[in-house]
Amino acid sequence: MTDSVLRLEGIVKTFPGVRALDGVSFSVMPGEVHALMGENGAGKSTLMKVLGGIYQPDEGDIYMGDAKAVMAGPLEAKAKGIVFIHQELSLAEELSVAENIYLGELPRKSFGRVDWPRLADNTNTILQKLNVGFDAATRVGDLSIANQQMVEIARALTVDAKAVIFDEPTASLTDAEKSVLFDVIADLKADGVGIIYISHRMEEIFKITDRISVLRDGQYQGTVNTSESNEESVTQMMIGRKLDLSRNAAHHDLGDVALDVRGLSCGKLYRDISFEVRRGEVVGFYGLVGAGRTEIAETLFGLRDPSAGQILLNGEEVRITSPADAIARGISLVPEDRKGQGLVLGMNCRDNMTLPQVDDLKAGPFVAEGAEIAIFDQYRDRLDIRTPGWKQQAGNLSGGNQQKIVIGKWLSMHPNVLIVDEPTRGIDVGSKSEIHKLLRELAAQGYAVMVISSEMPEVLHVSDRIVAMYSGQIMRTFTSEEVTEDNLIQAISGITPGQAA
Amino acid sequence: DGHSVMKIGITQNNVGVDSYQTTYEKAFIAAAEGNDKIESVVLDAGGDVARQIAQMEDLIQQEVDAIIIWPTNGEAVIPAVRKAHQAGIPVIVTNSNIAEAGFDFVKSFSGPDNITQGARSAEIMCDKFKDVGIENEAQVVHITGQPGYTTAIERAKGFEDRLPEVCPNVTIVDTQPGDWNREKSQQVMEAFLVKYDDIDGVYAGDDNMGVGALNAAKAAGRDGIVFVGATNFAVGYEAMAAGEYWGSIYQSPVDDAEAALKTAMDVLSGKDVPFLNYFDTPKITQDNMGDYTKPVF
Amino acid sequence: MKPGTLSKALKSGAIWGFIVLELIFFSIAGEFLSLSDKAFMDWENMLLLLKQSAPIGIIAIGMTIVMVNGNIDLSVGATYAIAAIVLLDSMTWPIFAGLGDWVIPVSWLLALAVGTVLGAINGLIVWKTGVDAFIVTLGAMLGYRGIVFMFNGEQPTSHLNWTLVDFAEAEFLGLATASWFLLVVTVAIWFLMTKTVHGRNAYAIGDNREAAVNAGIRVGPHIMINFAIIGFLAALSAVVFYSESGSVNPNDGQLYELWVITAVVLGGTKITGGAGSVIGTFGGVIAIQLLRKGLGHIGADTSTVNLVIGLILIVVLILDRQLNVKGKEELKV
Amino acid sequence: MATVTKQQVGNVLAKQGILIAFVAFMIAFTIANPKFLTPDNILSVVRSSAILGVMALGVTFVVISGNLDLSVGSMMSFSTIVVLDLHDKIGPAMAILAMFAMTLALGAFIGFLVGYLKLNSLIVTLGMLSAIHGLTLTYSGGKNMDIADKEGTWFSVFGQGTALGIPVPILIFVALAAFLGLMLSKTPFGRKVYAVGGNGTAATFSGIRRARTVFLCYVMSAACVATAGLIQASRSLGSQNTVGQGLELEVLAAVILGGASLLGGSGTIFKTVIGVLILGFIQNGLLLIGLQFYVQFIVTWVIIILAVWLDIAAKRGKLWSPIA
Ligand SMILES: Nc1ncnc2c1ncn2[C@@H]1O[C@H](COP(=O)(O)OP(=O)(O)OP(=O)(O)O)[C@@H](O)[C@H]1O
Ligand SMILES: Nc1ncnc2c1ncn2[C@@H]1O[C@H](COP(=O)(O)OP(=O)(O)OP(=O)(O)O)[C@@H](O)[C@H]1O
Ligand SMILES: [Mg+2]
Ligand SMILES: [Mg+2]
Repeated sequence: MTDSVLRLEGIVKTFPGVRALDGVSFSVMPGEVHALMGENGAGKSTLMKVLGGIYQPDEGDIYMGDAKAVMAGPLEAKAKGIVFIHQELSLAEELSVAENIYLGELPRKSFGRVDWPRLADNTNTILQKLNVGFDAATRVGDLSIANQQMVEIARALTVDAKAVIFDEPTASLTDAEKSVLFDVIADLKADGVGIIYISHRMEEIFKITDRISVLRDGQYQGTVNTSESNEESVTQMMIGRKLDLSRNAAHHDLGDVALDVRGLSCGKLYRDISFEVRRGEVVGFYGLVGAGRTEIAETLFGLRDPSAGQILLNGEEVRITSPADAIARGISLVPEDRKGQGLVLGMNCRDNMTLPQVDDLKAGPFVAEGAEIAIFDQYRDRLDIRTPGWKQQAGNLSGGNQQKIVIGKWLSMHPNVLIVDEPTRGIDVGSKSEIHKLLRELAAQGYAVMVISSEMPEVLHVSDRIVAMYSGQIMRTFTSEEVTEDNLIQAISGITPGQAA
Repeated sequence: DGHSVMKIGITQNNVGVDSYQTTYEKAFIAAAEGNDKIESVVLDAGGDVARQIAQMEDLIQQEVDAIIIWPTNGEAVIPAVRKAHQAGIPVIVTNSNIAEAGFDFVKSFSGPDNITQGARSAEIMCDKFKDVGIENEAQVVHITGQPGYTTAIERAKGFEDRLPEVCPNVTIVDTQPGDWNREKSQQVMEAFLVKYDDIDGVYAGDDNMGVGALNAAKAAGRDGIVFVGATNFAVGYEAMAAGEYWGSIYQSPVDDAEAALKTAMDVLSGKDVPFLNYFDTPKITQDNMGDYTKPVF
Repeated sequence: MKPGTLSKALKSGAIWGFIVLELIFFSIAGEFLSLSDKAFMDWENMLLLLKQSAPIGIIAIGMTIVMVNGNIDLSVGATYAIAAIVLLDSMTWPIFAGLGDWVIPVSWLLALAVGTVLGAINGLIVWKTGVDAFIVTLGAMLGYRGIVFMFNGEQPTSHLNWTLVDFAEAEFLGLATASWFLLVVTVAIWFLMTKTVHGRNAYAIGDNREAAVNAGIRVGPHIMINFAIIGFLAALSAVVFYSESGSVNPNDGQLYELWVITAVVLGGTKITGGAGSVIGTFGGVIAIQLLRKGLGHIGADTSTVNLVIGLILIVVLILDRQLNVKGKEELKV
Repeated sequence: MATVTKQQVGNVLAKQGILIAFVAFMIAFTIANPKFLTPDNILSVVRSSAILGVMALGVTFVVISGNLDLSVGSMMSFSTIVVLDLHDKIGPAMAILAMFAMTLALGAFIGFLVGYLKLNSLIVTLGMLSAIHGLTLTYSGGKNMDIADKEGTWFSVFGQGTALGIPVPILIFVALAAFLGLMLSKTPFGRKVYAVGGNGTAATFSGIRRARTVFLCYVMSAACVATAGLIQASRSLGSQNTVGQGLELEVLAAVILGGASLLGGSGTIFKTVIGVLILGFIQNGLLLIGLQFYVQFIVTWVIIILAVWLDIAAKRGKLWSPIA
């Protein structure tokens, strides 16, 4: 296989207590989109970081073409033509879009000056290709997460890349942006660039990739041609067993209205929002980036003050002034940004999980550590969290397992109203269906559940009713019987039913 | 020259760092306010030469009639003093003098003679050693003021030059700074006591530090040590009265402040003033302390 | 105008607004409280203010780039003192005896070189050991001060060279030598930070170090260069100041780090790095010098000055925060 | 099971690096001067470290919560002066109460500014460093404060007394360290302090009242400062306005030596105590060897950097930083 752009042989990487990569070998051909798949914590990101020069492998070699390549650091990897789009955003928020896209390689003039006109030109060319709604001078911190992700993606287009690594690029993108991304990938492919594509979304994998390599527990499981494979077999390779993907949304009786929102507004963020969630019901919120769903959730959790409207819990009007207040009223929020809002990365997994109830878990004046460990164990098993033990720092877990810690944290609060914002972002197929099952189960147990998601299959799969939002307003509410992909897409694009008809 | 009211500006070294300087400031303000011929601008350099030079410039710019300066550094302020001199404003130096290179630009110095003070402390200590008959074997430790302060340097020099002249067989076994600070000095003394089994005398750059050292000795149960300080503070005076502390140098910040103000007034009213205007800082020991009132600071 | 431009302008203008307030306050209060016949807002007085801002100002400009870079330097006061000693002492070294007044530029260069090296040592330690800059420079604040004392015991180091003093006291186009240095340094570092690749990378590193590393920016050398720059500027500040005063106490420069950091933060630089501007810092320096001068002008005594300066710092911070509140819609975290 | 792997050794080093460094210094000093390790000297060092130590305990909370406190030195001067002044006016018991109340009020003020108004703690406490110094000078009129009857007051017990043969300041320090150590590591409040310092936003999203937590840390720090002021006042029964000046940086150095990160979220009381002792013994050891004071400065510099460096090097498993 001397014509490969990139070849890995026997890569081993260990962390204290974890053998993250255990002799992984595979290769990427020019003009190929190569999917890398595996459960959360299988070692995908670690492998890519080895490729990108961020980690040094304990054993094994990397070849580019025929030559052995040592990636002593990110700089060297980049110099060799490897571009790495990270799973977690890697941006300088205070700087402009242009400066971020060309981070580390700003065009120069004499005396080390930045060539601003050239920078702006180059950036605008790329942004046009990406068809985004912001310009080169925008401060990155002012962009939504999705747009920030687009800035990351734009970096792939700045250099003469030999290989581009996308680590879950679509986790926070909606369909429109995704299709732009796929166009970009097609262009790169046409230029003979080798592409490694990591994602947990099967439909994407089968849409754009040529071959699929699978990792399980740090070990290489094999490579298959995408065209000769299917979801089921790939899943089996990943998790070592068959997965039951049947919809588990058996109807059950709905209880009283748990949450009733009437005419809620919050400045320019959203206007006149009314909906209700009953006990036993899962209500999905679907919309484009910036539709204002997250802000509604934050308001219900006491993190924003509404400018108008009422919130009723169990029929009683309430003013929720802080998250502590919300928690006391039985509301839980699994936030959108797990690193920034969900976890204290330097804290161990157990302490993270019990943080909201630490005041209630007491033995005398002290925290009852035994009870904490029991809670941790329970949710580790239930959510299949992969970690060497509760003492592991949350920051050392893989992205998906971090997300599971956050979910466990809020499930263990046994809320009346559970709000989950992008609950399966970065979660592997197996766990994802577990979480979907869990959400249904919770509803069946009488929880009122709000699911905010940008993944249509997810919303369709778990919801009893779906609220479609566009630009801060509710366009339409569907029941699971009447909803179709088409009318949902129309609703979130701002086309009212009347116009659509 | 037709002035009915004299505007006198003063820039002090570092008020608030010890009660001597604070009492000086209070006394100066009181003296100036008690005299309706005087208006005063009182500034504090906070120990910072750059700020003091800026204050000199400010006073020149405000066109005061005379400037009193308590130098943060006897040499660094000379160019600023020259500026005042060139602007026709007489400059009086107070408390610690500026270097000789600047003498041409100042009218007078008013203050204590710190070298003499150091020398006198050496004499007090030596006399006491002779009294008890240990002048040929005594071992002395020396706790100095904040490193870098003119006063600290001059007193240390006076003491260390004079002691071998009067008591040639006494040895100074160790020197460490106590930063004008009682607690710091106590800590330094604690270490000395561990290190040296035989300490006969302690000289501290002021009484505050001297009393700190005394506290350390008392706590360690070591008596028979002769404590000598300088700038007699109230605590030192009391310790003397209690018979625990041998002697010090009597120096009143009130005298210091009033002498400076008076010198400035004399200069302005055209009187002849001597260039070096030392006010007296006598020895005070347990023997003669009755002649002096307890210091107010 | 883009949304947010106004609030941004207000935000970066906070320090200038504060300066105007100070001027108004001291002018009015000065009418009643000061015995000077001259008004506070006298042109000469303002020129003097600029000159007096130079020692702290030059260092503060350097601190801006270090803090934007995500670090801090607590050792600048000690570096300043060491550079001053080298400047004054080297003029008396026998090997330079034949140079006459040409010893002046030689000593200047020597002092600047020493400052640069001291800064670079801090930077190198931060880079190679990965110890936080706060700790490295807190240690250096002690260590460098120890070197100062080692040099001449507790004695001041002095050398009064009147040629040098005359140069330092000279005025050109109405501005004192020190003022010129302050202005030139401000412009030069402003240029460095806004126009050059090095400057922009400094922002990126301070903003998100991991992202900068991932993007292949050589973070270490940047850190070291920025520390070398602040070392150089601390030395330059000493060179400018001690050319005029001719003698350095071993204590000189103590607490400068605190004043400098205060000026930088008042000027709007983020303590955690990634944001800040040299022009803002310049405003911060002027604001502090105005405050000190103004309080002297109205005859406040030492305890009042301490009290007021402390409280004003806090008030400015509160005002700044009020200006930055995005409104009621803001996320309450 | 008896074989010790390299990794285990590494783990021990990483966890106890600072302790090992401490033992190394002690051995070195003892070789240089055998008097160093005498019980008398040890007691005397620990006793004089107690004041710094008590302050460092409180600052540990503040630092773990992600903030700084540069005002503790000034505040300590304030409480010392106040309690000494009031001692003769309203009696020792009332004086102590009043002093604690005033010092806590200052702490609460800072806590309010940093916690509730979310102002930057470095600048706020820098401002308070200056403001409290001014307040102390105004209060005392710049004069030293002394208790008139130095022999006849029970007030001296806190600084000069002994119980069970151990000086009271040491007992106070140890008791407080144990109490606060438990509070930090075992109680819900301690957990919240770590969470707030580790990631304030995530803590808020977990229902922790971040402002209140920060506020309480500053009040706690003020309580420690007041205790330190009490020991100080009682030890010397008289004081200058500047007694605590400069201590803020020593306190911070001790806390950092103990391995607390200035970014917040890490550090322990036990390690802070070790940090305090290291500083105390370095100072004392160098005095005993008879080195010039400026050598102390230089040695402290080297030791601070070495200790922190080795600590983090052990944690990351590499001596040199991975920064390119
Ligand atoms: N810095 C680290 N220290 C310790 N363990 C680590 C570190 N980084 C990763 N790991 C561990 O290595 C394993 C592989 O993690 P990695 O991030 O590569 O998983 P992944 O396949 O990308 O998962 P996901 O799909 O959830 O992103 C996990 O068990 C993780 O806990
Ligand atoms: N281009 C943009 N420039 C500035 N702010 C934007 C931009 N796009 C979105 N925002 C802001 O970001 C927020 C929307 O964030 P977000 O994308 O999380 O919305 P959402 O409806 O919760 O969608 P999702 O949950 O799918 O991400 C809104 O407050 C919006 O004002
Ligand atoms: Mg991953
Ligand atoms: Mg959202």
